[in-house]
Amino acid sequence: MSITTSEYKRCNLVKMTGRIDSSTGDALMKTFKDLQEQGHFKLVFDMSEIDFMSSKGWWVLIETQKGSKRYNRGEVLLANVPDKILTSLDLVGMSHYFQVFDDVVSAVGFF
Amino acid sequence: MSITTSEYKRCNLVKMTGRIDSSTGDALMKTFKDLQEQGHFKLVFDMSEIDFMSSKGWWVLIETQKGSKRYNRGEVLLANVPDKILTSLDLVGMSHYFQVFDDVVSAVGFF
Amino acid sequence: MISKTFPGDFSSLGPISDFIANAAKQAGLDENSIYSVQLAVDEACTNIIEHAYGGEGNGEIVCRCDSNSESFRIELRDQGKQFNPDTIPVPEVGAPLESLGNRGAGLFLMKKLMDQVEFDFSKSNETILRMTKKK
Amino acid sequence: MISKTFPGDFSSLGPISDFIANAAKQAGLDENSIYSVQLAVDEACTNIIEHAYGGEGNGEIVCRCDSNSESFRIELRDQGKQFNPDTIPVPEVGAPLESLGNRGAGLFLMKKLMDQVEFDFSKSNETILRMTKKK
Ligand SMILES: Nc1ncnc2c1ncn2[C@@H]1O[C@H](COP(=O)(O)OP(=O)(O)O)[C@@H](O)[C@H]1O
Ligand SMILES: Nc1ncnc2c1ncn2[C@@H]1O[C@H](COP(=O)(O)OP(=O)(O)O)[C@@H](O)[C@H]1O
Repeated sequence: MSITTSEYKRCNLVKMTGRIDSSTGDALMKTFKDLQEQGHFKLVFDMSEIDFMSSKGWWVLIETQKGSKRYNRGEVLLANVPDKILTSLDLVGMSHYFQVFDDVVSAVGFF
Repeated sequence: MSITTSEYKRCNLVKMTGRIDSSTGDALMKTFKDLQEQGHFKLVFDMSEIDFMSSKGWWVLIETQKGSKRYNRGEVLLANVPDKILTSLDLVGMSHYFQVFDDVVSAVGFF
Repeated sequence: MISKTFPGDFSSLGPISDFIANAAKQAGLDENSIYSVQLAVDEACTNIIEHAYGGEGNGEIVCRCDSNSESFRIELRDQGKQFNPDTIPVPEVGAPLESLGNRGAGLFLMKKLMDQVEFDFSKSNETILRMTKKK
Repeated sequence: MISKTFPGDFSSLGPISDFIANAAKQAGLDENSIYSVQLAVDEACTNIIEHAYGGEGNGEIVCRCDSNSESFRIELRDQGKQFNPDTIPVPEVGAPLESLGNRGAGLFLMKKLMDQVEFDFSKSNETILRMTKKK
């Protein structure tokens, strides 16, 4: 598991590798929270190297999305969501809350 | 040889593959000119799949950079410049006129 | 039949997932079904640790896998607190973002992902969760 | 010694580049040197087509490669207009962007990239350009 963040002019990119579950989800939540506390609400989450995401992961993303969208100050965009994760997000109507991009460039270029 | 363009919120991305020489340089020039005529002056040129660039290519880039920087309306950024091309750009002081980024995301994220 | 016991810690979730994925692969499930099973088991084990055991380090989880020509079956056993699944409300799908709580999809998801989900509380000191995925 | 004749068209630049790269590789040049040679030859051939022949379709370019233990040598022959290289100004390096012309680095670059660059105008109907790259 690793979490990398990169800062761009208009957004910040977070990339995590490995599993997002109850064991690793808090580290991701902390990363997002720290960014938001520093005033970064336009966020891109690169999921290209996530191979598993439980509902713990969704709540982290939902929580972050709430924080970002409040006062219209930003948004969380998802990039490179693996198919099987996208399917499971759809199962519970989760994908409804996020714009999903095919690649990081498109997501960063959206802001 | 192929030239692909993508439009993002704050910039346009141009990606070319293969050689940039006197045989292919005009097509690239036309691509940049067309973009600039449509008012797009913030440009990222992805060189990840360029395997050769002669001085013809540099003049295309210089010409485009001039058009973009005029009236401070934009800039051409280079991304993924292969090492040997970067070395040859340095030989004639060409790299002096361009900001070079390690990847497209950083370049798009710069605008 | 293959069985393995894991400590009831969140750090077991990865190893449990691998164990289940291997068994499901051996049983001939396709990639999507394997992922569904992994996800259902992850949710179930997280609930055991959080709700049945009330936290990490309070017990074990026994995982048992089995398959026949028609289906792949999983049994998860814990010695934690029992509960009544019928009283658990179904999460609202499609609610506005602001009104979303911050949890409560595990049971719902397990049922969505698996063909059968059944809690056995017949022994007072052990809960057995049985889940089946059709091939 | 290996030699090949190409039509004096810009579409020959790719094939010439491949031809040269192969020969240079065979001669044992490293990757960077091969690229330098390719670049110098590309600039030279572009000049032949543009300046010596005054455009595409007006003649041929003969490429000859040769090597010994110390160096890799290229000869390019054309039947176009001759010129005096000594009268060609060196391009200004580091000038402000706006004042840059939009050409004129080919000769300069060939000299930078190769260890020796020599035009032979001794025959009135043929120009021979000899370039050498040390191993
Ligand atoms: N294995 C279990 N043991 C005890 N209680 C459970 C168990 N699984 C679920 N529950 C109860 O059901 C509720 C809903 O569970 P779930 O849908 O997984 O959402 P969450 O775990 O996020 O609350 C839990 O809050 C808990 O009260
Ligand atoms: N092979 C050639 N035959 C005739 N004239 C040449 C040749 N090569 C170069 N020249 C002359 O030298 C000038 C400078 O050449 P060069 O440095 O390659 O820049 P460019 O070709 O972009 O003008 C050319 O404009 C041309 O007048």
